[in-house]
Amino acid sequence: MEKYYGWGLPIDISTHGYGIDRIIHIMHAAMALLFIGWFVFLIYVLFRFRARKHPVAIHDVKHFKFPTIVEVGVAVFEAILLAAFSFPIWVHLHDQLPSKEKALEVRVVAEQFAWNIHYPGRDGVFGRTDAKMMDAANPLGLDKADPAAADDVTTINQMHVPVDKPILAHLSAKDVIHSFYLPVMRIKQDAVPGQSIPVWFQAKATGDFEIACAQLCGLGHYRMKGYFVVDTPDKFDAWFLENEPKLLK
Amino acid sequence: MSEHASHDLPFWRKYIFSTDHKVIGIQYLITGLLFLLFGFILMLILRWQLAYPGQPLPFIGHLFPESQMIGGIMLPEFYYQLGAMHGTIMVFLGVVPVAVGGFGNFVMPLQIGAPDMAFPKLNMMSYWLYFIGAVIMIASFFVPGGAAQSGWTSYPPLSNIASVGQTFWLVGMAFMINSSLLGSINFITTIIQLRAPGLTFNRLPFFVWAQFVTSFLLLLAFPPLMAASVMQLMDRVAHTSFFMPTGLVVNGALSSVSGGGSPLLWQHLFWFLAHPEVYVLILPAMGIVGEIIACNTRKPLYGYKALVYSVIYIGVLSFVVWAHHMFLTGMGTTMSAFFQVTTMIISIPSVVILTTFVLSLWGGSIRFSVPMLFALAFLPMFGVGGLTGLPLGLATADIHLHDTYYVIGHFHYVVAPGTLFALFAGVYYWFPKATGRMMSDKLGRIHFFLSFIFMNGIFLPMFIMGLAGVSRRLYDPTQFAHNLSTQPLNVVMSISAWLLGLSQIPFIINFFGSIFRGKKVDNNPWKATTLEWTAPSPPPHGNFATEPHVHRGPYEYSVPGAKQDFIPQSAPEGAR
Amino acid sequence: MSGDSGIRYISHPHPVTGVTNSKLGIWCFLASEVMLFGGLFSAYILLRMGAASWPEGSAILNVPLATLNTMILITSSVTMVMSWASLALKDFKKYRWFMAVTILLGLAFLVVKGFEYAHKFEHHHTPSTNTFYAIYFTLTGLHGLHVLGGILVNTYFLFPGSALWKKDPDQFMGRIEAAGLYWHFVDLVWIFLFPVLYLL
Amino acid sequence: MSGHTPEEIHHHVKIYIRVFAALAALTVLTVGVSYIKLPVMAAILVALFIATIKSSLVAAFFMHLANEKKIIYWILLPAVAFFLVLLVLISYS
Repeated sequence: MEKYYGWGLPIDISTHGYGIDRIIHIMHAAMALLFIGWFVFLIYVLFRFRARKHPVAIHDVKHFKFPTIVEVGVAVFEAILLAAFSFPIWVHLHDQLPSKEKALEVRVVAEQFAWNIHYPGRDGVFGRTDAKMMDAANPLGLDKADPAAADDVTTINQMHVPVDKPILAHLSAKDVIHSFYLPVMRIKQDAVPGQSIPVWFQAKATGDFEIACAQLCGLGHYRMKGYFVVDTPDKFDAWFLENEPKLLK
Repeated sequence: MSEHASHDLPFWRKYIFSTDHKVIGIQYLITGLLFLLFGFILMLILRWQLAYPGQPLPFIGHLFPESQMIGGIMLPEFYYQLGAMHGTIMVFLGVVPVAVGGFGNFVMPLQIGAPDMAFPKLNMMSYWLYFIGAVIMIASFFVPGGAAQSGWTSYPPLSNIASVGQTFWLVGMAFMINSSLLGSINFITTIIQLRAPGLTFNRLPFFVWAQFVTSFLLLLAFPPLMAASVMQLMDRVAHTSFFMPTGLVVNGALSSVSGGGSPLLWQHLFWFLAHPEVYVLILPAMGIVGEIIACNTRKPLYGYKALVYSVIYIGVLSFVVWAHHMFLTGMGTTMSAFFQVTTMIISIPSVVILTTFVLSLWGGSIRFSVPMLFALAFLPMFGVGGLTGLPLGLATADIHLHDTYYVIGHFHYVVAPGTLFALFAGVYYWFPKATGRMMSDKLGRIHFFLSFIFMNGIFLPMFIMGLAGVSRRLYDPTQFAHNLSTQPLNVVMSISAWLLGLSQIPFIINFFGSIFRGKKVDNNPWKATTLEWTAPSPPPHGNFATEPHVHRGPYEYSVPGAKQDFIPQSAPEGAR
Repeated sequence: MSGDSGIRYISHPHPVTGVTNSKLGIWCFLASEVMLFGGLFSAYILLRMGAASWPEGSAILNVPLATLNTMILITSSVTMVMSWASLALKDFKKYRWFMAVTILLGLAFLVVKGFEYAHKFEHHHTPSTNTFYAIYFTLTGLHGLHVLGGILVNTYFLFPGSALWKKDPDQFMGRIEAAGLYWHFVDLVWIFLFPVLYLL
Repeated sequence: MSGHTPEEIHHHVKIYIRVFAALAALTVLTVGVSYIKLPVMAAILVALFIATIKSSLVAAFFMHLANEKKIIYWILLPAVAFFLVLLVLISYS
């Protein structure tokens, strides 16, 4: 898997990640420009006005106009960055959720220290879950008596998704705050107990990747790893069939 | 209450339970420096695990009890204790006590020409509350389950269900909060009421301005954390559910608490403090740097008014940016937009301050003394720290960078090579005032150059790791594929950290050695203008033999036609 | 100059700001208290807005007792300010009398509060029952601690602290004013706590 | 608190008594209103309105804020402002 990750940003296989990477790149270019310009000036001043060469200081220095221009420039640049780059992506990710018909819906329920993935199955309806029914064999507390639950697929630390299809994930947590982190998908979103937070993404390439937890969640935080597999639609369907509850087959 | 005759006081009243602002300042400074060293050592141990995960710590590994290391191999329990306590100790027990308690207490009353703080007894109480809080924090390492291990941010529900060390953390914090409350009341009252005649607000040294704004931040930002700490304490001790939502399932068992609480409430109240707290860490440092630059360029600070306005502006705005730490908690578009905008706005005054400092160098006659070296290094280091805050302040870029090493690099550049360098500058600069002796120039330079190199050796690679997506707070980073390519950097960083530790030896020798053997100097060795340099070194109880009167601004260096290249603030009118 | 320490404006106001150190200091303290209770009030709002159902305070808390307590605290505020006014009139005896009444009223408040708490505990209504009781006990408990602190300070000024009246009446009056400001603030917090917890 | 002459103090005392009467009356009023079952929102507004009047009376007269030095206002201004910021932003989110 080394090829996905180097010293720069991880590869990006999401449809929205381009915008995030672009803002990071623009920002760093601007920062480098500002810093190098400023730093060169600093070194120049230190050299030119060192006490040995410039024994008497000037009490009244003329007023500099250039820094004001730079400061206004920085402010304008930040405003553009916000309005043109940052806000639109945020709105895209948070307010323009894909419709339930178009997307594959899943529930991601985090716990110490695993990711439970809950697929609604063919009926597209999540079976009822109840915290009282949770145990080692049924970590989601899925109520088997609920007809909608019959075809639900649940996995632990295995998230399979089809490529080129919007995925709408509802994040929640059973115990403490976790953070659902897909580096290659430019997705990071806290899973807060007591809340269900929607997050959506769409992969544009297949591959085997990882889910990481990005919020300290206890002693096993560092090994709270899930597998994130993006498949072709055929392969995904095959995987899904294989995992469907036996009674349906 | 005859405290004028301080030489008559018994030892314990004069040096231990003293009400003299200078003694308290030095108590704060030395205690704070020791905690900085202690917090740093915690990190030096922790960095072994990051560089060589799962390998036994050589030489000293077997000295640790089995609850912390087994066969020299660090346990995750201990790792997370080290991490949480490093943050807590550095911020609350180290930097703030040195920057505000130490320099603020020692220098500020001298700079405004006051005989002492307005409330000397409160001042003493402030130090001792801090001391008790610190003892409680340290004691928590020895309780069952060890110290707090939920990060210095202590997010519930994790912190609610953590071992008893977290309760110690909360109680310790309560002491810290009350200590800084008493301190800030004292600072504000002293600066408003006890300025020497003629020392108007627009003649105030920049350092005093910085302390003034800092005090307001402490006064108004800490109480909500006190409220939050009380609530978390209630959650832990009285089993309330302030931060516990309904239906928690912990370790496979349904939680017995009533539920109905909100984990995000803690984050709001915590960051309402902790963002202003960032400026509590940085403003006094800026104040120190301003003083040292003016003195060592032999010219007035460029744009004194712009500096003062910027500091006030930062202070006010720092109360409305807190939720940029919480972009990923499921925040709505409007709120995220609001906090992104305020975050971008607050970057402007920081740019102004940095630019103004650099322009202050223009036309100067720059002396590269040791304090000046540290002050100059502060500028680019704070620059890097400030600039790298921008991508984090944009919610979109934050999606990738949030809680990665990029964040760690960002705030460490602000606080470690930033604030810490300024604090070192301050130690070298005011040492002769406190002791009447100079610190060694040669050792100071060695300390500076080594520290500068290794600081960057630690923190620069963090940005690369952060961009690669490496999360913070990982006991073993090699568990994830995306962390492997940058893992060699962890070795570089750890070695830099250990060498940085060694680089502090010249400072320690210099600091304690110079108290007894430093070169004796007169009252004003730097030829500076502000009032503290007109007092004897070390200043006696009551500070000034006669009350100083101020006749001019703080930085009258190199006035054309003057006999000397500086005119003290208290020199009579028309003095040349 | 006043006092031996050389610190100015302990007894007499600063010519420019017009206030003494203690007055400025106590107001700074009260400003921070505003933020402390602000944090708890915002917790109250957040918890209440997030709750599926929120009990009506008047249905489960004892409104008549709380009304009595409100009256007690308001009265104690008046006696507190009267004790200060008595000092301004140089009537030290009256000062002691009013101050003693203030302290007794403060104690009465705590006793009533104690009955209220005891009643709740008897019915197994503890902070852990639900978030309403959690915030109720935390807010009133913290407020009660403030009352207790005020009583201690006032008791000090009633007995040992009043020796200062002979030495430096201005400084002593300043201290009583500061103690009064604190006491009124505690009253003021209760004025909000009362409707928020008991009536809404 | 403009001055400490006996006349002024006697005048102050008269005000204190009146404020006390007003506070007591408002307490009775707010309890009384709570027995009329107003809609929740209206009840909250009325109760907070009365509480605000009461606390203003305490602050203005007992704490002498009606006639205080400028510096005190400057200390309180940021506290009140940030208090509102905390309340509004937290409840909004």
